[in-house]
Amino acid sequence: MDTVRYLQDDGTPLGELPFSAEELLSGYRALRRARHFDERALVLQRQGKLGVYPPFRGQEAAQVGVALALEKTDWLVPSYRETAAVLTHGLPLASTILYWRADPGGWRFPEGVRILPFYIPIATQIPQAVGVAQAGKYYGENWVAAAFIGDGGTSEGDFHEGLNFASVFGAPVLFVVQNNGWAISVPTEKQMKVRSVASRAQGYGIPGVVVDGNDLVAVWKAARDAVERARRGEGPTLLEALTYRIAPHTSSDDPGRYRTEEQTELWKRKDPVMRTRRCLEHLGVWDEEREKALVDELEAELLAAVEEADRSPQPEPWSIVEEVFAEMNADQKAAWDYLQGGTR
Amino acid sequence: MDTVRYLQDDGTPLGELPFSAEELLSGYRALRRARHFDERALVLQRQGKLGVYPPFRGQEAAQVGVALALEKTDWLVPSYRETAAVLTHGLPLASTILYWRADPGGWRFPEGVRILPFYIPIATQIPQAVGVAQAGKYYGENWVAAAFIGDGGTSEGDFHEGLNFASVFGAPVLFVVQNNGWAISVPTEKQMKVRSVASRAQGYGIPGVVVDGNDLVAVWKAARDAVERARRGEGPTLLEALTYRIAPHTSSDDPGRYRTEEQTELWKRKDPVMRTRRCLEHLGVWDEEREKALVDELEAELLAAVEEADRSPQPEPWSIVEEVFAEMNADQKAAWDYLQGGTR
Amino acid sequence: MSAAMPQTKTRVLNLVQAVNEALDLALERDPRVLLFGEDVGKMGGVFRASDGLQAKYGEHRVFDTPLAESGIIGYGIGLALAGMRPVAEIQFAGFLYPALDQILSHLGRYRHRTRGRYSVPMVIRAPYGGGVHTPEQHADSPEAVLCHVPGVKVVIPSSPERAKGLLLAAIEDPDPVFFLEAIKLYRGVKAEVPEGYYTLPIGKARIVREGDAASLFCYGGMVEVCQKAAEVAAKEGVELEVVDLETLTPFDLETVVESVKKTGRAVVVYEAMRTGGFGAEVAARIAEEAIDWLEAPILRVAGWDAPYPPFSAVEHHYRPDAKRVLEAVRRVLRH
Amino acid sequence: MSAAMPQTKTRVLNLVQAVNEALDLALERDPRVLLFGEDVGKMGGVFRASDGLQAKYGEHRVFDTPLAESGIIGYGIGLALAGMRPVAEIQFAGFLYPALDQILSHLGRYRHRTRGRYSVPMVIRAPYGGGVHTPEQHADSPEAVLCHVPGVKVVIPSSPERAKGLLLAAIEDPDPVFFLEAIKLYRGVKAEVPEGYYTLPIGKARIVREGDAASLFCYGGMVEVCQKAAEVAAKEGVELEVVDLETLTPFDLETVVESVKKTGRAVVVYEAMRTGGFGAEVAARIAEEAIDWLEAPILRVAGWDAPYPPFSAVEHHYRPDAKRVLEAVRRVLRH
Ligand SMILES: Cc1ncc(C[n+]2csc(CCOP(=O)(O)OP(=O)(O)O)c2C)c(N)n1
Ligand SMILES: Cc1ncc(C[n+]2csc(CCOP(=O)(O)OP(=O)(O)O)c2C)c(N)n1
Ligand SMILES: [Mg+2]
Ligand SMILES: [Mg+2]
Repeated sequence: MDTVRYLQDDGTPLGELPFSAEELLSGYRALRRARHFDERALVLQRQGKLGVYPPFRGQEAAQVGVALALEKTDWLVPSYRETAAVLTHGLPLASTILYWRADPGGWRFPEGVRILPFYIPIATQIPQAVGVAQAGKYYGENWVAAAFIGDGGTSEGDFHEGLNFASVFGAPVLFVVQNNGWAISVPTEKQMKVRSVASRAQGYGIPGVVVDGNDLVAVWKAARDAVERARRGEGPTLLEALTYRIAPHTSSDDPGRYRTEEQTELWKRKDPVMRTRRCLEHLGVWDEEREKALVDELEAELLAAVEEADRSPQPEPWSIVEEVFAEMNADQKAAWDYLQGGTR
Repeated sequence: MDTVRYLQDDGTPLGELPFSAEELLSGYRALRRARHFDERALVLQRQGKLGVYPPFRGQEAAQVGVALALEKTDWLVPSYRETAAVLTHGLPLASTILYWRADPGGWRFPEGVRILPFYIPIATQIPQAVGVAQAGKYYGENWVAAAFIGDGGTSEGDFHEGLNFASVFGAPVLFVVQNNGWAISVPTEKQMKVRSVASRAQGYGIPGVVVDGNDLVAVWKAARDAVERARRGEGPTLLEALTYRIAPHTSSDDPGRYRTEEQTELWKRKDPVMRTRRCLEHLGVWDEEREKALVDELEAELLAAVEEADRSPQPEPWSIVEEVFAEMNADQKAAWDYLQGGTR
Repeated sequence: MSAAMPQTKTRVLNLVQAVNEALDLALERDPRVLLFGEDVGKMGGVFRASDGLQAKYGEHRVFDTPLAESGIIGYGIGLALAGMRPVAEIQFAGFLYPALDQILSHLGRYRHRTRGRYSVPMVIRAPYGGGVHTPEQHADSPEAVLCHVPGVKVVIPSSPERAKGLLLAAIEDPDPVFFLEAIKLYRGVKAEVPEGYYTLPIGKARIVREGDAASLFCYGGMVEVCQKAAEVAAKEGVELEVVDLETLTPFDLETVVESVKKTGRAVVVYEAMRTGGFGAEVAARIAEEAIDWLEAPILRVAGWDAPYPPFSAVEHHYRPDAKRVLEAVRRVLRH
Repeated sequence: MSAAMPQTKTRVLNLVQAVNEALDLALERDPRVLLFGEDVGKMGGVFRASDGLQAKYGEHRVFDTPLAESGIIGYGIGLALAGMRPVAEIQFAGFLYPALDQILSHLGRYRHRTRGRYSVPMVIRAPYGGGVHTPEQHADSPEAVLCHVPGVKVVIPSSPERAKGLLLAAIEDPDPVFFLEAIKLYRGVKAEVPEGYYTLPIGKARIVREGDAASLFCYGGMVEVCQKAAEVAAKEGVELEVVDLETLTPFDLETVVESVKKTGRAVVVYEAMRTGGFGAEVAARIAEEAIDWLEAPILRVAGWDAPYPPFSAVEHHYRPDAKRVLEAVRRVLRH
């Protein structure tokens, strides 16, 4: 399968671009915003202001490009690494910070934001995303669901079962595989014996598309086509974004144990943010000055969000037994009383 | 994917056959023997001499053809419907009868027979077959494993996980999908949106082959090629045999609830046993007389096996807590004493 | 919920017919209710629980899925998250196992994980238990595993009229409910079942026979076994109290403790493997809350620590029967 | 098996180092032993349990698998059926769930199903439990589910020297063994560990502290919690007996009952969700076999009936600690 690209590694367009300059500017904004968050997140993590955090550096285009293709009424179903996608689809910065601070204040996403929580048990989101997508048909709502998974995640049974359900039911869902070369320490070559996961699509009778995951234009275009297809009632698409995990698996991982940095250096040259920026500069709609203004704005937004997050109250001990059922049962009530300070 | 065939529906060879007349005669013998067992099994079942029984009528070639391609030292890993394959790979008739009589006497397959028990939980045999196949490498034994699964079974996560493991480890295993059109009442079109399960092979980077499952020559040849490939260390193959479940799902199923018999009638015309017999007659090595002699012989063999099975002792009550661990634990010992007639 | 049975007309139905009627009423009442699983559509389920419902409500409401239990439960969770009321059938409880990741990782965690933003109002039905000569793994009783999952409820009816009202309550419930149906009772019990729509309360055990000599705690397929035992004992002038737990979780501690306070003796009966079975939880609760009223050990009559025998000839030696229950009763009475 | 500890030289190791040493010795001793799982190869496991072993024994003995737990366990079962001695690592016990079909359907049934023709001598290791601020589902304690599976053994060590000897015994065992390692103890406890190869008996509980006032029954990460509680109580002149079950199944009834006969009071401590946890089985066994010696209710101190809190700030309110254990002790003493 050949890989769809619109930008060269240095950002120069390979030809006519499918988006207007305004669209590209808004896309770059979302991309740069995600990058800014990721950079600050690692600092906050070191300061003990975030818990374990899975960085997405290098994967911004693969995530933001998909989110840009969604309407507000569409559903986004992330794994644990899709903070960039989630921010772009409308999760407020403060909620995002609280979530990664492992603060219950961040666990309830705001009403109206159609994003499911980050999925820790790998691949379990895939069959669920199919159900979410299908539900729209019963409501006569024409929504689409976009579900993310990693190269490693494709080895789980749920990936197969979910794709087959989507294909059999013709569900309006977009499966996005971010093939970032690694599953913690396991390289993709040990995860599968195929060059491209998208080659599995035809085994389900659905389209499979491979894009340069560090090319925002390519991801955005491919995702938009797949979303339109789904909305037309033509069923699911498997979209594979070839990218690379530049950073450690999480803030507690040490890649030195399993990989050299050569490959990482090569991929840094294809940095999706820089590539998009160069593209805009090439189109003459961006420059150093505009960049500086944007970064200042993003920093201000982030600082405000951190302050807001810091104002969120400490979780109460008894909150750990709340919201298990719509109505507390006797055992939870007893625990709740105990945690309130009474004794059992 | 085109379907490999060597025989026309009426049994006339389409050209040069890859097996000698002697080989074909031995193959027909195994085929006819399986058919004879299946016919008698339904009678025994009605007489209450067998428990729930899954007939394989119409699928004899798909099963026997694969078993014929194996050496005695190779492993056969069946689902619950592969009685024909199992008989051909060396499970004694009496054990087979006792197994389907749900008599513990049939649960222990004889030493030396490399057949795993019938698998009830669908698709779970697939990853296990990969492990069995790989074990040979550690022993320096060049064995191969052939694992069977149905069209419905391919929807389970274990099918995917097993194929991927086999592909990544280059395991000497042959996956045989008997696509018989039905998973109980669910037709293959509702099970998957692809014409052929074998189209999934390329998603694992392994060969996928589709054969006319009612053509003994085609199945046998394709299986032999795959087994040789595996033995040469070239890894797994996915073999799909297109066939049809002529009989009910099991002795307790009523197909009238979910299918008309038209399709069944069409498939009966492609009966694998008749087809092979006509082929032999075409080659001039078979006739009515030989057929009658064979059937008499098979009937005698079967009657002897039934008698042997009938002589097997009734299971003892306490046998239900035996052989759970190599050594009985205290709880099982207490249960065992109780069942022996003592009280606890 | 209308705890009491309505005073409408009744007809004699067996348990599977009662389940079918409840599903029919739920589909009719709430357009968000969907029925799906393996062979539930055209065939109406291997036990006929959804017989005729696809014809009546259409393929979009009652449908077959591919053969994949994790997919079925995951798909249902997704539907529920987006506002539907999925009712999934797993063909046999022993085939819930491929779906346990979806069940343990998501089904009961979702509401807590999102602090109530999302919930999973889903019902999972499955036939369970032995006594009818099924093949290997078709007679499993995995309820203990489900009762150790936070955020899910486990209901096991013991009669047609209870099954109908409890299943309708389960479908109305805002949280996930497992509804296990004893295969032995599907056609093994017939009883008067009220017509029309009614619900019975989830979370309450009920005394199906009053007595003062000892309490038998049971559920599902073991209730008729305990009632049989109680009848035999009664002939010897011993009045046993039979408590049908009906809902395993949330656990109705009050009813159980009251019964023990009254009888001072407890025997817990279940057909799953003894070690780690739900009967252990029942015994533990009693030992925690009613020890001072106990005049004898709490005994468990259960399946042995071995797989359910997949060979019918000796099956009845595994599954508890009235004889074994009475032996335990004698021991606690002798004590 | 050499039940007693050998009189060889010892060094101070933490629990994960002891596990690593046991795996090293097993690989050296038996060519049929294979080590595999996610990230166990080059990386040596996320907790370093297999650190250095791939370099020492090669990729064919110590290797990474694709990310699929059902595949890992199924693959291991196949290897074991054909005569190997697989030792699989599941990265966290909460990720055993996708493999539960292979576990419940096959792991412990195979010997019985084939009347001894086949068996599955396999060890499945997994880190479990809380106390170290892990993300959601990384602190689960699913031992109760595993203890309800016929034909498998469940071992949970509480110290480095026990871990080494028990793991070597598990690998020698002819039947499948789950070996759960408390994450909190991996680097949280250091102790003298004998050099060289030795095994400790599976199926025996051990008294880690003698006392007469009450018995604390615990395992894994809860043993140090109970010991801490016992030390505090001792200062008040109350001598608690701490019993480390070590093997959950097969259950060592004798040691447990002896302790209860001596103290007359029992508190069971575990960190899994309370309802349906293995502590229920412990309480049920005591209520069955030692009721006449009990002078107080059997209390359970456990995780609440909610998911393990995935937010560190309040984690310690979920996991039992010495304070909660002592509150329970006071209640049984006051009784
Ligand atoms: C069922 C399950 N098994 C194992 C893990 C532990 N784990 C977390 S992330 C990860 C690797 C995932 O790799 P990939 O799918 O490629 O996603 P990436 O981390 O590269 O974004 C593993 C094994 C888990 N979270 N869930
Ligand atoms: C995990 C699991 N789910 C469900 C079943 C019940 N069941 C037994 S056979 C069957 C249909 C299998 O169809 P297929 O795989 O095509 O094999 P066939 O019966 O056609 O040979 C089902 C659903 C089972 N045995 N195991
Ligand atoms: Mg990856
Ligand atoms: Mg089929």
